[in-house]
Amino acid sequence: MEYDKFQKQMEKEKHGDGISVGAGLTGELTLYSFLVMSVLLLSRVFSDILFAVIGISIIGIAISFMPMLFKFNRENSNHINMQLFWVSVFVGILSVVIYFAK
Amino acid sequence: MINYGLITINTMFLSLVGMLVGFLLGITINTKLNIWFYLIVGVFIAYMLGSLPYYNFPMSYSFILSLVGLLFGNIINKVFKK
Amino acid sequence: MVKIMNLLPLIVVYPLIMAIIFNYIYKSKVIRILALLMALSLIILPFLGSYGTYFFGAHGMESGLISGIAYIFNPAKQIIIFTLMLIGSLVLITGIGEKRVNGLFVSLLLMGLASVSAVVLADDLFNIYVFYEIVAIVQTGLVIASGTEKAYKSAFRYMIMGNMAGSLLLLGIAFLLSATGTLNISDMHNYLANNPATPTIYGGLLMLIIGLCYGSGLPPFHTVKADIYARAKPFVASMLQTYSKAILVAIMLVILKLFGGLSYFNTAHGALIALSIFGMVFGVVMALLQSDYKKLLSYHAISQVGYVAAGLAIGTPLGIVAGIFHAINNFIYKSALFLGAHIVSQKKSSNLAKLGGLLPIMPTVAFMILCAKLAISGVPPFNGFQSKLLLAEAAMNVNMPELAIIMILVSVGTFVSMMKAFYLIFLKPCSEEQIKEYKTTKVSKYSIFSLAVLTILCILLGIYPDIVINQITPYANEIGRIWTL
Amino acid sequence: MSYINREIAVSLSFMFFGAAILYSVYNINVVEGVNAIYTHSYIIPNFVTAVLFDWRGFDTLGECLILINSVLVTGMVFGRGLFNSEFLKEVYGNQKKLNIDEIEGFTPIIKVLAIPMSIILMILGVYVILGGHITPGGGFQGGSLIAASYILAIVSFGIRNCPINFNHKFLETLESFGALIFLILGLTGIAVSGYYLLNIHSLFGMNVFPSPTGLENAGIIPYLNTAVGLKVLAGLSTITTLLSSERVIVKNISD
Repeated sequence: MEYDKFQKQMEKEKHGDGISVGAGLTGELTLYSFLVMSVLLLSRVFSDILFAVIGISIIGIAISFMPMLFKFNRENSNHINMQLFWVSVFVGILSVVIYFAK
Repeated sequence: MINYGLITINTMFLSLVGMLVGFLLGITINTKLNIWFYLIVGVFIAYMLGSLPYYNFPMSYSFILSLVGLLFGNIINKVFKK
Repeated sequence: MVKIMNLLPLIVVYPLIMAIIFNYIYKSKVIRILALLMALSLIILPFLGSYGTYFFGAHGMESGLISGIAYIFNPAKQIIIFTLMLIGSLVLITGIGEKRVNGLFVSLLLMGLASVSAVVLADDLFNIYVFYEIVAIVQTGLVIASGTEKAYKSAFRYMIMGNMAGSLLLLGIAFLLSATGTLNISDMHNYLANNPATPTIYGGLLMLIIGLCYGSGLPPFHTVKADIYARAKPFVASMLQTYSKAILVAIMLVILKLFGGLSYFNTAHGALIALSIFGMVFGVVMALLQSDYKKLLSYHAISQVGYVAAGLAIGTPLGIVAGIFHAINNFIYKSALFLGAHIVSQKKSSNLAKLGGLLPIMPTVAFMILCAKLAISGVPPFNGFQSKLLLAEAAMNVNMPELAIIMILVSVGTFVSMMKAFYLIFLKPCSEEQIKEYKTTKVSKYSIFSLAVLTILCILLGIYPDIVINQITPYANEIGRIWTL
Repeated sequence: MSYINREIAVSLSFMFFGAAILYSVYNINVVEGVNAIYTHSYIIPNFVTAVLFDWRGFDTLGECLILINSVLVTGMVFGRGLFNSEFLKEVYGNQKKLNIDEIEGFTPIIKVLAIPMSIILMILGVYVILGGHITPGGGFQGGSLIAASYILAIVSFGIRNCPINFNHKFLETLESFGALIFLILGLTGIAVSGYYLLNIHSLFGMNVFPSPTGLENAGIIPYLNTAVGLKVLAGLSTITTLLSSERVIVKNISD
């Protein structure tokens, strides 16, 4: 991920001034370190080597996709179909977690 | 069976409340209502409904009195309009 | 001994009666004066009740079960409701300064306050549901009150989601009722603790969590919630976010009280912690991307919901203290920020690109907004620092350093976006005409007064956090359970 | 392209969610619990009303307030009490009279039948409200019946020539009045004994609601029923008026 590319992307969304780009980069890094931390936490909770390996590979894949921020932004948009999609995925995952996970 | 005390404050209070509510609704009705028609139909329906349990009337007095209240309210409405 | 009458229900009933009266007189000329009086009288309400359990209609214990509706009142709930009422009255005072203030707005606001207090107080699931629905409708109404097209759209979206989540919550309560035979939360907990789990109980738990997410704006409902905060008038948004957070605290405590310590709660417990982390991170990342001040603040509201939820979801006594304390701090500084946004948007607009150079025009307001911004980022000596410290401590105590690290990272993100907003509003150089334009527009004194009160509270709680913490601790000890990972 | 994946994800998650709910519903095993208390202590003949207005009267109050709130918010959607009505002005202001208000209504046959039917329906509604504590029925049902009679009249005559003239002020008064009766009857409970919404049977040696033998425990329940009935009728009728007429919006945005 390069700063210039990132700035161009931000320019497209109409906040290309220096401080906004800085904020965007902070967001990107927050997202990434959140991913790392949650993988760490999960692998520690389930105390599983395999899980840790999978987690590390997920982190690797995430690096290659690196400006995740814009995709993330799109998924969190206010379109009702996006919202309904995530709500329905959420209820599915939650029911699996509560009913079937041990 | 003694019919003693069939019409007392205890038995008629519910119907009186109904009359009040009917009156409240009646003053909002603008058209002229044919009083005899409604009374006859009302008595018939009240007879078919029967009285409420615990109220040993031959017919539903609360229905009739609500209707009377409504018709009265309608008359009052007409009088005040003119 | 003189028996003092327990006036606890007045906390709920008095605002409701006044709400109906305000709706009836909605365009009268005295509405401003009445609203001011109402705002002053709201603050007395939390001190009317006496502690303990209160039974509605005198239906207390019968054959071992509580037969009617019960309220539980204790110092922790008292201080939550006091803060709620304080914010409510400050928002009312701010609203008086609006040009087109009317009885309907006051009425909806009071209904919301009463219902949120009822949700906080109630020890009865169905009662919680009823008032939860009222809050959902009230929030829709308060958003529509701003009258723009976007407000209509976002309120409509919120309502669609509300239909789904509300009916699922009702279904969940029905499940729990059928499985335990009671609606009272204490009785239900006794039953759940002494009987084996059935799938019906799992269903109830699932639905309660969905209802919680909708009511408080945790993911996946965060976009809808942030949207309604952003589309409402900013001072109304400060009320809306207060409602959401109070509901979060209330329902989270209900879930902990019902299921805390049960073996099958573990996975749901993990899910709750995960949801709160998602809330924190998603909120702050979205906030960093915004170019509209109101939208930025609303995503921060979501992020702070995540903090509160994390504290409560940890579920140890310390975590619950930290969560409730953070919620109270959050009521205060977030409302201050939204009121600041109200003042800023009165000056020009809330679009960050169009603003700039406001510092010389209103230095006092800028200072107060800066205080609130530092408080939300967790800088000492403001109140946000105290509660974030407690939160991190609670996360470390359950052996979850990762959670603490995420909290700190999110704090950093908060600080960055807050400073970005501060720079773009107050420090960025601007043209001469704009400064002239600033000087002609007037800001209402009422909103500056409310902002000042909240800023003073921020500093006060930052220096003496014990005022609040001592009140909460007994209740937290009662509900919390000690565990480590 | 990615829609396919999303559809699969949604269908999977709904499958899990649906399976979870069905699993729960299938395993419902009702515990009697507090229900036994409700059915074994006699207050009034209609146990449902006893639960609604006596044991859990406060919940019913909340439900009424949900209705009131919905009516307030519906009013707000149509321009009442907005901070800024420019959007509504844009939508409704320029439009040259697409007037729904002037639609004449249905054929004469329906018009002839509609008035007697709505009058009878109205009285039936009053009867259902009054019998709420004895027979199946009550405030909600009766109020909806009366509102239905109003809707019948509006549908057959159009809002301008409607014979039942529930004007806005009347409905508003009725609704506020109904809710206030409920709230204040609850307060009398506090005044008498310290408990909100206590079912007071007798005050100063007089029965609160005079009723025949066997119903002495009715107390304030019939009053609460009437209050709820008035409120429901007013609320539903207000919503109908708002939805069937442009006049309200035009009036609201004009000032």
